[in-house]
Amino acid sequence: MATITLGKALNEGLRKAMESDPKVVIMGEDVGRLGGVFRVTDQLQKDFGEDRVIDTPLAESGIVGTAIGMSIRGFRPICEIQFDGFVFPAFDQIVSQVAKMHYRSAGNVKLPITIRIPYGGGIGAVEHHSESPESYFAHTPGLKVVTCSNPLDAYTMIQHAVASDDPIVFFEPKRRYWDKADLDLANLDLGDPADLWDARVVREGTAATLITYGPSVRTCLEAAAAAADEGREIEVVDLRALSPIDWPTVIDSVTKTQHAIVVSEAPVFGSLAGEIAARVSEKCFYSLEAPVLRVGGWSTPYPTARVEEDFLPDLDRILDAVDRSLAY
Amino acid sequence: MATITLGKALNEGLRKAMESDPKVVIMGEDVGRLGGVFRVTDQLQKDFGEDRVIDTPLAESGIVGTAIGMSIRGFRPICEIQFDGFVFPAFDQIVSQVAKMHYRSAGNVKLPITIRIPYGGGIGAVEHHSESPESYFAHTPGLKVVTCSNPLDAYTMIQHAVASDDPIVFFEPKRRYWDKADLDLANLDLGDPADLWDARVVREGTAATLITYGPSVRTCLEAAAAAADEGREIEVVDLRALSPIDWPTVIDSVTKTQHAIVVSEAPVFGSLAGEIAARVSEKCFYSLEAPVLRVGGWSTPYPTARVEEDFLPDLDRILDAVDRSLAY
Amino acid sequence: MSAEPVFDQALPPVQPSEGPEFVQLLTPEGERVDHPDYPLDISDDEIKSLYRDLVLVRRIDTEAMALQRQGELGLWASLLGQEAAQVGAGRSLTTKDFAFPTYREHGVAFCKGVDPVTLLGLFRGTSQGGWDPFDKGFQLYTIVIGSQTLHATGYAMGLQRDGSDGAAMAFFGDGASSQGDVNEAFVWASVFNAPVVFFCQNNQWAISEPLERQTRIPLYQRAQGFGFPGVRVDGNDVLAVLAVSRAALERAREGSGPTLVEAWTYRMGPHTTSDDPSRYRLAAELETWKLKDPIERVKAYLSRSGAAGADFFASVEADSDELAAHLRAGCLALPDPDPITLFDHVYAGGSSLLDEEREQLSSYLASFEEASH
Amino acid sequence: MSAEPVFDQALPPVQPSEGPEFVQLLTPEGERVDHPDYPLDISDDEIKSLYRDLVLVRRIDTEAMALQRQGELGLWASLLGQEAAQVGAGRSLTTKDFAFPTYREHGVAFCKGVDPVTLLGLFRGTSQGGWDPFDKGFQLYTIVIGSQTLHATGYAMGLQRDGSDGAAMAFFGDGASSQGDVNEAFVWASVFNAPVVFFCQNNQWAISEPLERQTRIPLYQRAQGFGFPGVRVDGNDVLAVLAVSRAALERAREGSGPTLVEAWTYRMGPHTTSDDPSRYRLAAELETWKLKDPIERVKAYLSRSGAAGADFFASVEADSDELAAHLRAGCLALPDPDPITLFDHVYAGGSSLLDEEREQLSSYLASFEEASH
Ligand SMILES: Cc1ncc(C[n+]2csc(CCOP(=O)(O)OP(=O)(O)O)c2C)c(N)n1
Ligand SMILES: Cc1ncc(C[n+]2csc(CCOP(=O)(O)OP(=O)(O)O)c2C)c(N)n1
Ligand SMILES: [Mg+2]
Ligand SMILES: [Mg+2]
Repeated sequence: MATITLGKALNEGLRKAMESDPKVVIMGEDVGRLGGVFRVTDQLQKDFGEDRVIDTPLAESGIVGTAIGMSIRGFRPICEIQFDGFVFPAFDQIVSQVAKMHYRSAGNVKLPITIRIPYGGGIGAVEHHSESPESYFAHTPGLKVVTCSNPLDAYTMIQHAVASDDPIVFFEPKRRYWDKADLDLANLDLGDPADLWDARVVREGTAATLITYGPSVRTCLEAAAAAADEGREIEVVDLRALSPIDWPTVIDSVTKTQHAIVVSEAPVFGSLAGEIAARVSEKCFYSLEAPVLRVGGWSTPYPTARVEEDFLPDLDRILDAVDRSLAY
Repeated sequence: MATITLGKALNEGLRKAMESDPKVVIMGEDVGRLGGVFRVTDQLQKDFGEDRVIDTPLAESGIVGTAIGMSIRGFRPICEIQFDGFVFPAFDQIVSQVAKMHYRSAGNVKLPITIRIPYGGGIGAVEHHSESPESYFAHTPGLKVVTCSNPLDAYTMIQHAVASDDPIVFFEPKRRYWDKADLDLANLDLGDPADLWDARVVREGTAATLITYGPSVRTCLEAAAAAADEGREIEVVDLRALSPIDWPTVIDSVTKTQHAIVVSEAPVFGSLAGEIAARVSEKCFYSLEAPVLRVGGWSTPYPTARVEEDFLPDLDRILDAVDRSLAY
Repeated sequence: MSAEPVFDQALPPVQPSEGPEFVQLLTPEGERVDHPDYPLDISDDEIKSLYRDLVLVRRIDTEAMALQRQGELGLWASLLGQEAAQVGAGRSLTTKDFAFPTYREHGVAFCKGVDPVTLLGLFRGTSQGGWDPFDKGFQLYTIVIGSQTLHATGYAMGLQRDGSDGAAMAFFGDGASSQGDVNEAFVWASVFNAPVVFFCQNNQWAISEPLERQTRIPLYQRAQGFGFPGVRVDGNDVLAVLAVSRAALERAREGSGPTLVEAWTYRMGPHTTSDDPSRYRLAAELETWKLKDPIERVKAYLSRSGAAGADFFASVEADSDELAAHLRAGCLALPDPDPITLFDHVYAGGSSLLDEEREQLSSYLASFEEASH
Repeated sequence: MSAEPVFDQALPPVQPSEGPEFVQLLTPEGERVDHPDYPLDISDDEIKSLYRDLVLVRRIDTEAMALQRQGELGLWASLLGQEAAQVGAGRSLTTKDFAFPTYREHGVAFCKGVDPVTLLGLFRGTSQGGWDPFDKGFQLYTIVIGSQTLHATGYAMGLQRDGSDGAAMAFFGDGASSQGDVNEAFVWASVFNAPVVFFCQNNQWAISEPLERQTRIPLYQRAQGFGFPGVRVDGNDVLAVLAVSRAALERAREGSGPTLVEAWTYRMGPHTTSDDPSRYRLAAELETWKLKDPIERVKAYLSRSGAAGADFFASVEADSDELAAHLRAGCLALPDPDPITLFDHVYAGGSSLLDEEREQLSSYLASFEEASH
């Protein structure tokens, strides 16, 4: 047992992935000596060499585009995008090549690429460093999208993602990099690779279901705890996989609680929260006591740091939505 | 009165826009002598010169990026993206610059840019020429997104879009370029610029509401006509504006019909159809007799031409959804 | 504003193809000439087999154009005029090498052993590229301009790590040279000293846009801005293209890094069957290029040198007719995919969402079956 | 696999700064030297005013670093070591010109008349850039690497169409030179012969990555691959930078098109206050660059030449203290935005969606007000 942060858990998971498969390479900006701006690749270049941990020129399209070529050659690249707001120069390679090549080639070309993206706000950063672009990728057939919310998932999910033969966009909850857990990595069972696609009920409850993922999971757990003090048992579902989504887990929960609130940091309009609300509204049509509500970012660009707390869904806005749902 | 195609209506609208404001310029690939691969800019370079109708080097990020610079200098650029699948190299400039500069600059920098994108399938094309990427843009705060479904709207909406001081992504229903209407352009009243944001009930009905836009509007009208033969009056709402959406028009219709089906070509999962279904489910919670259903593309890359008809929502799949809705 | 566009002020014309840096080994008249840097020791038999490929590759194009006009193909991207560039490059590649084509490299595909019928599937709309890239060392066609140059560079980085002495060859056009991706590929290839050859077919046009819309200096000179050599070769001279491509691949193999090869050629046909060149270029231009035809000069050389006689040319014609028949029969026999297969191969590992949607479509389709009973 | 990375085989070191093409007018020792192509006729008074700017600009940096350490700023991107590059470029710009900065051009901002307190707002998180770009001819900071080079090029195309004799100057770094956008900007500027100067501050590092990760030849040579001139100037020599920048702007104004200026300098501080350079570079490197300090050499020249005495230097110090006090007071006085303003300026024309969301937030916030009564 040792106390480990989410960031360090990712680092250990990446190390394991590189040890278990010599074809795994890491590519990105500052991933070498610096170990990444969040130190997620700390020490890996020292231990695996410059051929496997590659400090690339400064161009995201180049990072993903050359990673595609390396996978065609049989490698298993892990691309690090330094911040959420900097994935867009690579969007074309991701959407038109990474997502489509296996389909285009009728399965002949596999692209086992993992694209790591630290995402979300709450760290008081300047523009482009606090965005939640997951909906773009979840809406892109050919990609799979996952995100972790705690050190244990970070450690296991990154390894399953790297081992997957499909391209996976792996979203890391930036402001939770420093969240801690006690883990015994040495004797830890990674579980079935298929677990990567399972949502988890991270807190049981009966009054309502909070459907969430990534950085908002902790916020929702805090909200549920606060609600419990007032005698309300709220269930929290951590989706973990954003594409595809584990619908049975979500629908079972809502069928039970009959109230659902979707929580994420992305601007609500046109986001994945809409997909979730639409699907739940359809599948739980007869059991819902209230419409599915959504709490998230506003439909503005991510605002300047001094007002970000008013942009992000916090404990109060979540509980306010719970109240509105239960008031129906 | 003259019969005019949707493509030609856009061409006439662009001509009017260029005549009425000398700062309007057109930038893109093959927009000059060729008049664009769909001839939407036909003859405009001949009449307005190479300084105002600019054949650019072959790079979409460059087209949008330099258009930004030209707007900072006081011009009003219209960028043509040759096909939906080729907008992605420009995604970064659109999402991180076009969408955010007015906000970043606290309103000091206006970017009156219109980005024209022919979109959608059904023309038997090769890969990347039949996509429906509108959801990516609708989910991007700072952008406004509109789409036309008929020659009249094409002619008026493109002019309102170019005249708008906000950046607008203007989606053109590729396979409807050849749809015709009889219009008297000379004596046509453009109407209020604010009309650009209004949805339209393009067919009245009582049994159910088809909420749709762009190329699917005609398909929905055909479906409604077929249903009418069986004595079912179906209402069709053409959204026209995808961001922001004219909710009152949508909600009034569904409140009346109590049944709603969203129809678009984009892969349904994570698409704007989810936003619409979620919102309608919430606002019409007490009036809906059935869950909001969605008919659209499958969650695959756009398939090869010989099977695209099975990918696209057609009359039968729409009526099938209507039946399922009414069966609740 | 002046009718004369201001940006043309002081804009010099792109350098003509002539000049010392222009590599040519066989003149348009069919005379063998030498070039100090690119000696080519080649037998007449080899030249005859190159001639054969040139003729067959052109025949593929002729036949495909016809099939498109007859409605058997939705589209075709003609290579007419670029046969020498493609056969020269294609024949320079060994089985250790991997080619990354655009959508027009039918000639390279042929040299790499891809059955042209498979190519037709893509343009007929029965597949998005039916061949196995690993089988032939020939990646699928890439339609998004420039993307494949980064793939080729990454593949070359993989070759380095495998200690292989193979090389990657990225094909792209003059228009593509403006794309960010292509220039990023130049940066990567140079910085990592990757064994990749950037083979640019400068066919003078990017759909309706002339070379001047992409560059104001010769394209091969782009390479010097990135720290590796560029060379312009007569793209209608199969011998020169072969020699220059081989040399570039050799450089790559021996660890000397990337080379940019600019094959100076001409797109004699429309951009694709959807295009109408008469809207943007003069017929006269085509006439001058006909004088530089890539096939005629080889035929002239073979005839004049006596290396080949009527029987040889006749046998090539026969092969060509046979290929045409194979193409036509093969094209018409291409099966329409079963609708339900549109769900195949989206993922290697499957997806619960697709399983559900596949089920929806098949039961929906089944409902018609029943209806029709 | 070899411990030695294969891609470093045959990778020549990037050319040293010395050499004929390196423009320098004031040596690190403070001696005036001439350069045939860049004569600079400048009075001692002008040099004194340049010195003053250099000192004030460094003081802005020192003060901002302190404010960040004290928790008054969330972040700061230090320009320490790049004062001459920025003041030289900034002072070369006229009111007709428009500058497109990255996030580090505090010195250019200062020369352009932007109140440094406004810059602090961005790093404090009270705004995303509070100044009016049109007021000063200084665009807002652009954080996404390379984007602004295309904006500058488009702006320059606008200048052409207006018949203006102004020019645009795009600032970017050595790392940025690898971005597709920057190379596309080179293509556009060249093809349209746009009046834009590409001013690259090569400070040797892109966060933790040394120049070798971006290029294997001197960056200024990139330009020749696109058909326009590139020049490397001593970026720590304010006179040379001023002369070279003026010449480049002149070229642009007279319709001769773009120029790439590579200012050879060094980032003496961390990339930003979040960075820890000790993880990736040796202190010794910093020591050698201290000998080339951009301010010391001007001070040495002014003292030795007798152009300036103790009183002058004292007055500059006094101005510097005053500026520091202004910065500190101004920073602490920067108001936190009212939460509801986060909805302002998303659109010029408003949006029904935002009106609705604004209403939601304000009534939600109001609910607490009431609660607290
Ligand atoms: C990113 C992108 N933008 C636009 C297109 C549409 N398009 C297809 S081919 C072409 C011109 C390509 O010219 P060039 O690179 O010279 O190749 P060529 O067709 O002449 O062989 C264009 C603009 C595309 N396929 N991809
Ligand atoms: C597209 C993009 N990718 C990554 C980043 C993160 N980032 C910020 S600065 C920087 C290094 C820039 O180096 P350089 O261009 O040399 O400028 P310098 O910081 O040295 O002035 C990086 C990678 C970014 N801002 N934008
Ligand atoms: Mg071409
Ligand atoms: Mg730098």
